[in-house]
Amino acid sequence: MFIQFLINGLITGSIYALVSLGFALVYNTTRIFHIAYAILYMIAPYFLMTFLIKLQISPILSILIAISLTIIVSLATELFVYAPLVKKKSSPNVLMISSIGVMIIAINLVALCYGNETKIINPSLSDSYKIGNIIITYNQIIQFITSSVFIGLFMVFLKFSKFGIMTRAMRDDTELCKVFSMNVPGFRLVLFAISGLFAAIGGILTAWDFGMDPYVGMPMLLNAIVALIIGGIGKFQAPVIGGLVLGVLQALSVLVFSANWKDAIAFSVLVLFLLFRPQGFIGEKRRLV
Amino acid sequence: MNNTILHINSVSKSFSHSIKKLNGDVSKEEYCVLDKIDLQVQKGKITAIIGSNGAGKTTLFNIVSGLLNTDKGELFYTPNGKKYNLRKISPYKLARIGIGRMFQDNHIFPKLTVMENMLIADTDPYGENAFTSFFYHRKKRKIEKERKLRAEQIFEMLFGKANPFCEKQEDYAETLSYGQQRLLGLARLFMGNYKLVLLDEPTAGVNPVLVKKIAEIIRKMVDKRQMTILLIEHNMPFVESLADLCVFINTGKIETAGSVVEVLDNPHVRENYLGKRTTKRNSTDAQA
Amino acid sequence: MLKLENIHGGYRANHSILNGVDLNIATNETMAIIGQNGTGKSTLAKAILGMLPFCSGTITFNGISINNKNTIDIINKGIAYFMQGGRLFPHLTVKENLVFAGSGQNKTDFNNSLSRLKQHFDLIENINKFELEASYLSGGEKHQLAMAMALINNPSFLILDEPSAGLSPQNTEKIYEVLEQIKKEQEVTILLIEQNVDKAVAFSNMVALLKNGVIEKVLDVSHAKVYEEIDEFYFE
Amino acid sequence: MNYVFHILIMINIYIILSVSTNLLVGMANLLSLGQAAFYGIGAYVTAYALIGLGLPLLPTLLLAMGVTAIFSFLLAYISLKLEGDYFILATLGFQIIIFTILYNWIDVTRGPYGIPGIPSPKLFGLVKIEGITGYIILSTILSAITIFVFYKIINSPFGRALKGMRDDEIAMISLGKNITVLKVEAFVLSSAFVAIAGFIYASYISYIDPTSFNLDEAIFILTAILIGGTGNIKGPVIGAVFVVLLPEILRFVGMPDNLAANMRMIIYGLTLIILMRYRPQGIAGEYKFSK
Repeated sequence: MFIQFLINGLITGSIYALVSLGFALVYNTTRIFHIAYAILYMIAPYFLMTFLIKLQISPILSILIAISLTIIVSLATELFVYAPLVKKKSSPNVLMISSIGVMIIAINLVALCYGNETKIINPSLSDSYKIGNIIITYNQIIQFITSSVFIGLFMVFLKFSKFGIMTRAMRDDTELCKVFSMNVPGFRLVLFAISGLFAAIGGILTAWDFGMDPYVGMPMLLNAIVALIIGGIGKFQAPVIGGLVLGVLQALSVLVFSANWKDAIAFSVLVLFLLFRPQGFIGEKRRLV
Repeated sequence: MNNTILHINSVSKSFSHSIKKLNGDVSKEEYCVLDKIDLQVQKGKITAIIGSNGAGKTTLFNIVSGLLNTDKGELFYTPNGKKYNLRKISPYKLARIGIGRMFQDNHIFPKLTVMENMLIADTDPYGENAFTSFFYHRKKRKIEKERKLRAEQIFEMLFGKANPFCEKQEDYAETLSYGQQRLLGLARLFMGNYKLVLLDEPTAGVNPVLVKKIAEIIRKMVDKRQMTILLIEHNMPFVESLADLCVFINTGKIETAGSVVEVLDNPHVRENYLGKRTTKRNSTDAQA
Repeated sequence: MLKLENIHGGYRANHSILNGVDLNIATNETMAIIGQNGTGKSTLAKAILGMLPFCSGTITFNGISINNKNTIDIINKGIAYFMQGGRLFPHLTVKENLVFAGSGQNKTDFNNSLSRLKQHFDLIENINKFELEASYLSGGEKHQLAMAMALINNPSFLILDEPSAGLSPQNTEKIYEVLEQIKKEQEVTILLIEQNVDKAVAFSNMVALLKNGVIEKVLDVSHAKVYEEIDEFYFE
Repeated sequence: MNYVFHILIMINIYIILSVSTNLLVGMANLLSLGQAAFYGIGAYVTAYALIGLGLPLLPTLLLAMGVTAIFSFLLAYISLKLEGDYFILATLGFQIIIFTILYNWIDVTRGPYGIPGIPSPKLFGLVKIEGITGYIILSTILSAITIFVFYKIINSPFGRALKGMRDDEIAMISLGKNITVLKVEAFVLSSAFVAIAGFIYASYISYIDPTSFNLDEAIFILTAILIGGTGNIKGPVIGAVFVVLLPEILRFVGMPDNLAANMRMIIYGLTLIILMRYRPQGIAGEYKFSK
């Protein structure tokens, strides 16, 4: 029983990690508290449903189109909402409030078009494998492999490619990046595209299993933020560690309490971290003055 | 010794960061910002601290005003017989026992009016809690009126009868020019009951006319309010004309201290701060 | 090479730090700017690079007007900038810092520049340190790395903002030695911002005295009375 | 007529919410996402006091304010050490935790079933506040008191100190002000008055359930005052009127109800984005979130 929950936790955690990584990519480099990120996660499966079920396009193609459209939404948020505010040197709070505005609009647009109720993309029950007395579904395997592959690829690129150096340089010092003639506004678009990609994959993987409604984004975003903070803000490995820890913690808490208390537990952990270890597992302490 | 208002006894401060040596061994490198600073600030005198960028002058100010902790050493403040251990007093209480500070940047409140900037500077916080917002109307009004009168008197004393500050007292402080904001920051220090005032580069970035005005104001602080002034300054003529005592800090140590003329003419100070002119001049002459 | 005419500017709308700077820097000349804190030395550097929020006046570089241009476009004309305090990317390794700084070059050019810099900076030659995160370096090494990053693109124009600030005397000597050698090896115009008059005079041909956002005097270093003039400037 | 009165009562409730939240957001620059939790605590305490204890009006109101103040003191104690985004996250966490407790601790809160049949309170044990007329009088009096109190606060030396702290904390410390105490006072005061809104809501609707006090509601309160503007009294009042009236206007122009609910949220969202871009101080506020 314990091991079953542990494995379930790790699989959920891998999705948290992927989604959290997308958030961290934007937050660590641009310092935008990107609440509108929640809607990317929510909107991707709706795009998929439109092409797959309404327009009867092949699954692979539908997934590709859905992901591309989500990336376009992400880019539009940066181009039409954030970039002009950054140019005006608005304060971080103004950016965050605008982000809330984007989120409100998108959630209600989706609710207008598709309705408030839960939609199912894949009605059939997933096959499952039994190893000893542990059950793993086919979907869970797909989830774990897909998120691991994307996280792994990202980490490799981050460490060894020019893109990785640029990302980490921008996290350290954006002004200095400009001094070495890096096109910062252009590179931000790349970052927003990748973060949109991660949110879309996370959203589709989860919705394939459980379905979606217009409000699934916010709880996921909250988990992603908690994962980021308990991992440690500023490091790109942090959301991965934080996501897995959070996933396991929540799964085990289901064992002790009940599933309803998941969010409260996540945030109690967050508050404990904020109080006693604000730099998270692997982050660095910030110095005041 | 009775004349000393601030005792800084062998205060040290260092920041450390880890260094990786070959093969991954990590050690700590201590970067010493202040190294056993000893300074006795004389009551009623103007003491100037000079030294190049990064020598630790502002760090010393941050330590005296409680924004930074010390690693070692003691700080005592003795305004009138009473002895306060500054390491044990939280920063906000310093103003209440008479230590004032003006920062390098102006640090005025841009969204408060000129007059509000003065009123808020009263170190007596009467009326500044939520409870008194509802009650004690009469006393509050009286105190506010009294504060305002005091502020107007200060403006008049510093800037004469028809001054721009009284005229603009209902405008946001951000509408003042940079120089005027600096003057307002200085005028604000008259609102409290300060015995010791720390001024961090009062003349940085202002024009010569204002420099003269600032010197005048600092004089008034000493003459009319018996304040003791400790100031960081790069403007040498300003230091020469104003200060009584001078301290030269180099790489975290006090290297020379004494009267202004003594310190400024000290060849060692010249060499390490502005450049060694005498020896250098000889060499260029030789070349020519 | 660089011509500044009537530059006004600052970080906020109602506070201008530069009040009409006029300055001419000829090709292959080293111009030092000295002056007290807050007179606008670093602000002037930022104005040249288009990094100042409020700035007016004309700046021409090699005959082309560069005011109101993007920082990137200005940098790409062959200008390098050593920022105050030796700013670098603390979480990138020494190698990555250099790769990032030299990302405009192709591989062979980059390797050439790197081997050239190896002769000057023992830090880069030290293989053990090449893969270390920059935050693990000592203060002097960080300055070396920042300087190497400024030099890696073979700039024709170099802006150095207090290369010696916060360094021990030996490290200061080292940095200036390297700069002297670079000057000998290649054609480079330098704008040096320096507080230490000695260093400034020893290193440059021209010295500009900045006060209250205005250039008060430009002195030729070979002029016999340069120290008297500077003295007068500092002590009125 | 009842329809108009109902809207007026809702406007009064939101005026109380936004005027008291303004003290945090607009005066002390503490962007709190936990206001709906305090609103909820106020409402639940009211429900228990009226059903379980059968208290009259004033004791109920004071109890609701007191309990909420204690909660807010705890949150303030935890979160005020944190800065910027971290502070927002702490309030967000508090909001989620309180909601989860209200929703899941069924033995005490009846969870999603809510608490029905909350009786009307009695004033001094004599007059029963009843019917829509009773509530319009009660809510108007309470919102007038709230506006009066916060007007006084904003224009007192305390308000000036809060504004000073918003501008420059370091300077405040150097002038001898204890900014931690200032922040805690602002926090406790703001949430205690938010509880008044909870009190009116619980006793007027006579049924409460956790979904009225979730994160969406917290964002909605924030939206109200950001649209109206922060830093003074005018802004939050206008914001409250705007967010309550907009759906009615939409209904009036003939938008079908199933669309109107989403349309009004879209309009709020658009308004927020446009205001933040061109007028960050909102319709009638003073504070621009610039630091």
